[in-house]
Amino acid sequence: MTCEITREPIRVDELYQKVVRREAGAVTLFVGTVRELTHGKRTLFLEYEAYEAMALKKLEQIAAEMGERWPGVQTAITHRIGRLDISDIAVAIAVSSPHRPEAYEANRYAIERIKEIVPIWKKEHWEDGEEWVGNQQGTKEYLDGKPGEEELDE
Amino acid sequence: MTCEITREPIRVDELYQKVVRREAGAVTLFVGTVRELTHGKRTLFLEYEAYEAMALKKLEQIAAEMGERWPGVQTAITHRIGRLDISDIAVAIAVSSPHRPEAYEANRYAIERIKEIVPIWKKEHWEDGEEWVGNQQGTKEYLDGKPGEEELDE
Amino acid sequence: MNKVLLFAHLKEQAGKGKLEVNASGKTIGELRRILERDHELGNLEGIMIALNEEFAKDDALIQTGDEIALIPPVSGG
Amino acid sequence: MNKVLLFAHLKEQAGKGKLEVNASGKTIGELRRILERDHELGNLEGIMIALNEEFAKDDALIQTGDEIALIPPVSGG
Repeated sequence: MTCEITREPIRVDELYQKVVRREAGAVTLFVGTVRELTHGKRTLFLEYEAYEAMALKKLEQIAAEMGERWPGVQTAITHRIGRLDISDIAVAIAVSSPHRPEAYEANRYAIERIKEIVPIWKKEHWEDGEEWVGNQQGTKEYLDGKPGEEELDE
Repeated sequence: MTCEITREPIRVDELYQKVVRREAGAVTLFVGTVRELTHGKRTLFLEYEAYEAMALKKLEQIAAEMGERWPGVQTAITHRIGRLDISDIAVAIAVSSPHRPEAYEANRYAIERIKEIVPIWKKEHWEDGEEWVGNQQGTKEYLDGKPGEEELDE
Repeated sequence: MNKVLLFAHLKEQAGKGKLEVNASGKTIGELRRILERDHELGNLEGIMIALNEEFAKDDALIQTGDEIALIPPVSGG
Repeated sequence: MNKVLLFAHLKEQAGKGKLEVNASGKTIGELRRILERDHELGNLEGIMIALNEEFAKDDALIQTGDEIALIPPVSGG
């Protein structure tokens, strides 16, 4: 399966194996992990929730968009949900392509898109509280567009 | 060890483990594999040779340059030498950082730099011959500079 | 009847993950106003609505059995 | 004496991975011309020269025991 929502730990090597092939000369992986400090505040753990059926559809849509924009790339995306501790992998994106520029660009596109259109939410748990996090600019539909440059900094 | 020249198969997960840490929210990996077709010609296998001591120094230099340009990133680079078959991993670069833009940018910088200053050579073996491959524009020293944009397409 | 799925803070606010609403024949925009008026969900500005697992515009028409979901700003990745 | 290491096609051309040359007191540029004249290495234009594992300019001075290497255009990665 190209895309997956899972409750189990994500294994980087498994994603890699999904996309490597004889035609590929480059594979890029993005691994999003639970960071301990955000704006100086110490995270204890995160909780991810998904509208699973739709989230999976949206991940597959992103993979399809990538294939249109960068013909020749092959993509695998896995997002984990449930409780995640510091350094656990929340999301992993693997992209293979014959040459490296597309492998980098398509991979970056995937994570920006995930942060726009995939119905997954995270709840921060700190020592002194908890909160569901929303993105800064609201979920975007982008029926046909590409993500803007404004959100390259989370 | 941050950087390594090896004759053994490269394991993606091992590179990942070298850079993941509590302060990181993003890890990028670049994996360069042996592609079967280049300009329509079928590669049987590749042979990589290195000036090992200097190659290792240059990899460490690249990791240091990255730390200066993107404070907060942590880097691991492994390059394999010897005989490599199709889909074998020739080079793997792992970069971790608190946020994702640097993780992508620094990673890309690393591979461009490797192709400029690290004394490693590959020999293509085809059905009808073999040849040592040189880069198109000659090895660059770039004592203090950054790689140009012209070589973003190998 | 239609299922309206709730997630994240909306689910916690409502104390449940699902509402049952008769929205057949109504538009997404009309449903939004009904939900704001009759349910303890607060202001739904900034909340997108999905119809059968696809983002829907305010003028989309809801049919019997359609699955609806309220999508707060996402924060995956 | 100085070791001059050869790699890739230069190593194959010379049939060995190492030359012994007395280059003490000479510059890298002078050594380049000596190698072109006295050894079967062909034209060394485009070949960089490393001195003790660091790229060296043509005016760098070679001392006894320094390790020299001819660096053809690299093709790693």
